[in-house]
Amino acid sequence: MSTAQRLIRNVLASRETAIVLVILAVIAVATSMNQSFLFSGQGWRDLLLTPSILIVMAVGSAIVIITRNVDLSVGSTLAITAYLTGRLFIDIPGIPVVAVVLIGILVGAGLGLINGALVAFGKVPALVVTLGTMYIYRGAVLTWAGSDRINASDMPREFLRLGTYQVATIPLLTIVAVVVLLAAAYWLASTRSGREMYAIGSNPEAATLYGLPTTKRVITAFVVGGALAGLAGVMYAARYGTVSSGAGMGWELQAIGAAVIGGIAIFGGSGTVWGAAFGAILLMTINRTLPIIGIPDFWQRAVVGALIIGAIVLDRYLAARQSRKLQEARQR
Amino acid sequence: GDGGNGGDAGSDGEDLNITFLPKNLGNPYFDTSNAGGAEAIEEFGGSYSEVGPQEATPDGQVQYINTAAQQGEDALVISANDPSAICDALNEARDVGVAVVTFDSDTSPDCRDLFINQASAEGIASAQVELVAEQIGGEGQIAILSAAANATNQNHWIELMEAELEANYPDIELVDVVYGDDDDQRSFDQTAALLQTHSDLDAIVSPTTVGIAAAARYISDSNYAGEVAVTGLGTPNQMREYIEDGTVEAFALWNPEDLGYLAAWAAHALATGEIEGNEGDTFEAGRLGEYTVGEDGEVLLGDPFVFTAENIDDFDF
Amino acid sequence: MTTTTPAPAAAESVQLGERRRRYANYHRPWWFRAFITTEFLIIALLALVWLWATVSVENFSGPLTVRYLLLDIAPLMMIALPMTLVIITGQIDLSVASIMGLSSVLVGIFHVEWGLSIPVAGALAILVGILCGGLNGFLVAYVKLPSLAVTIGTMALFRGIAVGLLGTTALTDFDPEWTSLATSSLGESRVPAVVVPVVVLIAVFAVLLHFTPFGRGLYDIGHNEEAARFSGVNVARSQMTTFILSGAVSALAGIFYTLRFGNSRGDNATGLELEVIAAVLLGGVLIFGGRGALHGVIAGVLLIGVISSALRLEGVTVNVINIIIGVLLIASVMAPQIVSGLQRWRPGKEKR
Amino acid sequence: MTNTESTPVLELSGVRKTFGSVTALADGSLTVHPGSIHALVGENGAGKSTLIKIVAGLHQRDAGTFRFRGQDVAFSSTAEAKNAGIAVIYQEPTLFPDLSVTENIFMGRQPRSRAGRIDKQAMIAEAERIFTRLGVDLDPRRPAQGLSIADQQIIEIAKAISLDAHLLIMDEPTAALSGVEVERLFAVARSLRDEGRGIVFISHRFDEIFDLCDTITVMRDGAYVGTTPTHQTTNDELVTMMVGREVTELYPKTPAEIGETVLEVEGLTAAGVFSDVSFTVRAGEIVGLAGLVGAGRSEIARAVFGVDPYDAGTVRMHGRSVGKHSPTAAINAGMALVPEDRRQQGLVVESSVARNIGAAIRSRLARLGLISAASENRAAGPWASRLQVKTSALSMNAATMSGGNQQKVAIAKWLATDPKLLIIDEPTRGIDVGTKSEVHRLLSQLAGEGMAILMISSELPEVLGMADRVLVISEGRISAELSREEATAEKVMHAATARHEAIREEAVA
Ligand SMILES: Nc1ncnc2c1ncn2[C@@H]1O[C@H](COP(=O)(O)OP(=O)(O)OP(=O)(O)O)[C@@H](O)[C@H]1O
Ligand SMILES: Nc1ncnc2c1ncn2[C@@H]1O[C@H](COP(=O)(O)OP(=O)(O)OP(=O)(O)O)[C@@H](O)[C@H]1O
Ligand SMILES: [Mg+2]
Ligand SMILES: [Mg+2]
Repeated sequence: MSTAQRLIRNVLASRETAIVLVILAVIAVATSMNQSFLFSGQGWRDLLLTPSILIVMAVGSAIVIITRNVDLSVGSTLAITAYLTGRLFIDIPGIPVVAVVLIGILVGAGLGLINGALVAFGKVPALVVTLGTMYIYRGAVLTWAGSDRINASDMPREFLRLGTYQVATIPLLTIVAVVVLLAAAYWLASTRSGREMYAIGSNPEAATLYGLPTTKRVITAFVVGGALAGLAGVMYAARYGTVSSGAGMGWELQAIGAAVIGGIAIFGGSGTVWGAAFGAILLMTINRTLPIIGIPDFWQRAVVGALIIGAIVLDRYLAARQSRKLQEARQR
Repeated sequence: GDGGNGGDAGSDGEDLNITFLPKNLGNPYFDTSNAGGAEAIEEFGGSYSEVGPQEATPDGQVQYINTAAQQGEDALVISANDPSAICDALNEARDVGVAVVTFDSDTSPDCRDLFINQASAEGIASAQVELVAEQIGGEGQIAILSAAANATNQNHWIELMEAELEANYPDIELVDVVYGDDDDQRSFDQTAALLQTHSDLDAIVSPTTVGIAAAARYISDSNYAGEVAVTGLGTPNQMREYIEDGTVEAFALWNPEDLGYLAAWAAHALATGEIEGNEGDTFEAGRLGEYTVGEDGEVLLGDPFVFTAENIDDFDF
Repeated sequence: MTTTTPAPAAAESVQLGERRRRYANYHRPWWFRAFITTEFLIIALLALVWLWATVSVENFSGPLTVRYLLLDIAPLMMIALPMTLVIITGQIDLSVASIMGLSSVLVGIFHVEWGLSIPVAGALAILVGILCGGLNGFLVAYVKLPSLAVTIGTMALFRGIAVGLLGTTALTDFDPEWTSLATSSLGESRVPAVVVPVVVLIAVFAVLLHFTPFGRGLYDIGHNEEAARFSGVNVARSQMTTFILSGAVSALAGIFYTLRFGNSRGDNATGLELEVIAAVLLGGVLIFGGRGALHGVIAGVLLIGVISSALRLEGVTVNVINIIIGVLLIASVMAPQIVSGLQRWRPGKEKR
Repeated sequence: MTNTESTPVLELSGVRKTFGSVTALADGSLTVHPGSIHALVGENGAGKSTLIKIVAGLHQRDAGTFRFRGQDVAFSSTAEAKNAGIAVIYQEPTLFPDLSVTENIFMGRQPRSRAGRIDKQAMIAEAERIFTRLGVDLDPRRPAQGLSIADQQIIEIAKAISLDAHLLIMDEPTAALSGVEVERLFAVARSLRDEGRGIVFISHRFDEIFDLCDTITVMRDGAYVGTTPTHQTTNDELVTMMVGREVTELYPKTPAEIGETVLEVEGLTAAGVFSDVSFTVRAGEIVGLAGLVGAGRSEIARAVFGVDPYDAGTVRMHGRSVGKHSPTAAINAGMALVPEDRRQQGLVVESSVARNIGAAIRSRLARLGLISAASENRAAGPWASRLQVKTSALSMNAATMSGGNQQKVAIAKWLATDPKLLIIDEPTRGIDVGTKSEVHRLLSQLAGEGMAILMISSELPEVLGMADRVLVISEGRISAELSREEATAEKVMHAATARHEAIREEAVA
């Protein structure tokens, strides 16, 4: 079978394609109910803008999950960097936007490093560590911010404009998200360290026997995940203009949900960041569609839950079929 | 304080412990009102403390009410997240001698001593209706972006506004009421959804400071700027830039600082035994002068105040 | 069934090698087994914190403290019990708080809107709780999906239904008899009546986990599912049972929560699942399954309760309390490493 | 053809390793020359794997000298050892199930084009080259998931070869391989030897050792016993060195009188695994299930015992049919199954000896539904002692025991259920000769007391020596039933392989 054929078949069979189709279907429905959902400048913009922050988070979570870990603290990390962004603008008047973005990313990475180190060196399960740091980071930002809140007026106009700035009708934040996605996808698919992430997630014991730098890779995963959460925090500040200490509560589960819906196996080793990103888009688009098709958006969470369950059940079914095929292949 | 009354209140207010319990922390409106409370307590020389839940839920508040009871505070000044859910806890606290003053959002009368009403519901409702009516020229579609769907005060206002519209503004259609839960991001997304669903909306009225700010911000940098009017209840600091960039013409609010200030003095009056909280009781409220307890133990602060480009710079809260 | 084991009798006949061997029952002295354990560490810590609070926290020794403390931890304690079973089988249930919220909403709707009596409404809510747990259990035990993914999903699903049903409105006018019963005290004491059902639950779960073949089976499943299956443990049914228990108890906790605060809201008890899991792990239960004991878990719950209560009295805000819980949680999972460092080497099997 | 004058590729002497209280290795010594295939033999728990793991950099030695190609070395990680040119095939396959066969081979060493980008094409081509050399046809793009144990071993071997290392270590690589596959592996091993690499080969199968290796080093109780050229020693000498005493002759099946039928299996079928399997086992009788690896014997046993479901057929004990897909039903009917994989199926290795032995009889130990540690200890003690389990206390957990001891615990656990029928799958796989004969003696004793025994084994001598009747399974069907008298190696192999060979011919062609 030629590479071309194989490529085509994979694309058709892939989970990513399936989700894209679902997304298109959702958009179609929404648009048929309300033209402006797609065919108004505003609708088009929101369509692209709304998912961009979650995409960045989901890509981060995906990377961590692929190494058979999980990071529940990203929501809190987002809150910290989002608030930090505001504080920087207030406390250091005239600080360049670029500096703020970099600081946000670095702080996020630092928080991720703490998680990674605890998991890798402490030999403590990620679920527990990040559950702990989720409390700790959130507590930290709550203590720091107290009842203080960053208002749009506290941040320079040009920064806030980034939240809505468009290049050829494409919002800047969306472009940022896409760049992040492309970089992550290349790394995981086509570099040694990227593939080792999958290996470690697929069978940690074997990875150690094999002599892969497990510790280093796991820490890297958490650092990258944290850095992306940090970036998401800055994006959050730019997009919403107001930051309270409660920002990003529950986003960790949205991000993990997006990844799972996108076909990232919760116990690592398989799935792509593309899937995770599409999962994020699907979640957010459905959010915005529900009110339009007349379902009170209170039901959004229920839909998300149903999607996650559906996704993993589907995966199980496909996996079962796959291994049956392989069995038969061997029996002949 | 001023006047002999305030004076000797000060002397026996020395050792009063008063706790402020807002709907939730991180809400600038309550920061302002509680600042007023602190100022008052400063004046009569008690000790002020503020506690509160992160989300505006009744069960969150109960724990703090309990703690206040455990600590044997002299008075608790609270803005209720639910009219009845926190009643048992409040009454338990009153049983151990804590004076309970509600402000901004009331509970049922039988589980607090006094309610400090920021403005008569009628006053607030009509003020907002007038504002929106004149901003959209008396006709068109409007929607309301409220806080939590069971926030007592908000719902009451909305009813009255609906009535007012029915009665005096036949050409204005209230197309939708949505809830942002006093959460900025949610209010922001709700605004987006509103404009999405009702393509020819003319105005959004938000009777909550978080909501109006979020709505104004969304509109200010969307294509709807200038087309869709925003008004309601907001704080000058949050709304200043939108007044300046013209997104918002005018909005209303009482002075939350005075509200907290008055609540604190009321608590003081109860704790010192100066009043029982019965209808007709009168007490001294520092710089605000003398107030009288109305029916159901209500104390009315005054009428709402309208902020516009002309006067907004005189305020900083 | 049979009162004596067949083993010795039958064993007589078979005899490999000549010399008989007697084996010591334990390779560690009793005090080692009793005190060099994670459970004991946590109990000691609890004692210390309690001591510190009584001595140096104003009003902690006051009459109201115990009452509010117990009222606060009651739901935590209830759910921690089945959660212990679930985690010992190597699974996890993140959906408990959502089930609480759902049952809270349903009790509200059944009682306030449909006018059913609390017992009936409660029974129905618990039934739904059982169904929710059943769904989790079915997907985990029979469809063989990872519980982490499943319950992240149902966590959103159940909470979503709860919020969907009531939106952000709250139902509050409950039969006052019942709301006051939820907060009533035993006789003259300050001890809330709710401790009675809680203690009963504790007893039931303790026996179930530590003194029944079912409980033994749970540990085997947590260690090695396949081996358990080979020795006749009904793995699927056991897992199903643990999740159903978890669903039922969560629903019960939801009802108590609703009555105590006299309000039924979709977002009631949001985030409690994490506190429960924190408490259970704090109590020395191994997240990978196979290890843990109920007395440790109870101590874990009490510890969280005492710390929160004491610090609130100290005027420390909830966020600092959260930081402390987080630190404790991480420390507690580090502890077994240290403890088992003291104890014999054991191979690190880490998969679920 | 060892060339002793060249510097040894590997030199270990006086190497010592302890795990907490356990001394895994007291005095390990091993000298391997280039161009030699060196056998390392010893009872279970002799310390072979531990020694290997030290060479591989997985464990660090506590004492002793370790020279590789003349240099003193101390590897702190498997990566270092690998880079130095040491390839290891571990006792259990260690693959990444989600990744493709190719990636499994090249993980961490993928050929890269510019910009650190992995060159997938080159990688796949290389994999195909190795597979042709090994004479296997495997799709290099397929995931490792679902490969048979044999195929998994092949990948491990491909991995090791692709490293083109100076020293290749194979820890019981043949344990799960079929005859043909073993031959292929040996061919590769020989060609590597001729390229002048050093090879260490660990196995419990003497026939293989004498067939392949030129030098043999024997270990006992973690210590070095001796090294001899293969052609200067004999089977029995080795056994004596390993065990330290004369081993009572293997396979001592004492004829027992055959009683009434205990197990009746009729038309048992599970799509794709086995079909229409019918046989009986009578009291006091040992029935052997022979066949090639992958023939489906374990599956049949598992189905009979109710661990796996089956599509058609019936299973009867003492004439009463046994509920399908329920081990509990089987146990209550008086069946016991000692499975093929001790660590994964036979025992809960993380829990104590007492709990393991009590595991299958809990409902009987329970009074009024309640069970206690005391009752478990009471039940476990006698059985542990009858089987001479080597442990300090019943609370020790099975994880650190050597293969042989674990097998004893597994058997004790099932004898404790007082079964009428004992199904035992690969009773002596990976078990040293000493323990082996103990197990065999035990089995015939049990038969002598009228227990019905169904024994699955891949070792022909074992089957022929122990079984009163031999059932040969080939590709999921019973291809022959032979009485003790008629059963000969030739007949069994013929029945087991006939159709296989046919298929392999065309596969190779
Ligand atoms: N990680 C460990 N911790 C504690 N004891 C261990 C460990 N690994 C091995 N042992 C013990 O060291 C001894 C040697 O084990 P090893 O696996 O080297 O034996 P072996 O010769 O490979 O046996 P087999 O032929 O069954 O593979 C055994 O008694 C075993 O119980
Ligand atoms: N690791 C595996 N994964 C999937 N299927 C397998 C695996 N090993 C064997 N099989 C399949 O299961 C069936 C029986 O294999 P199994 O190894 O149990 O047979 P066996 O006769 O018991 O061989 P053994 O000597 O290993 O016990 C065969 O169809 C084989 O292809
Ligand atoms: Mg070994
Ligand atoms: Mg087998």
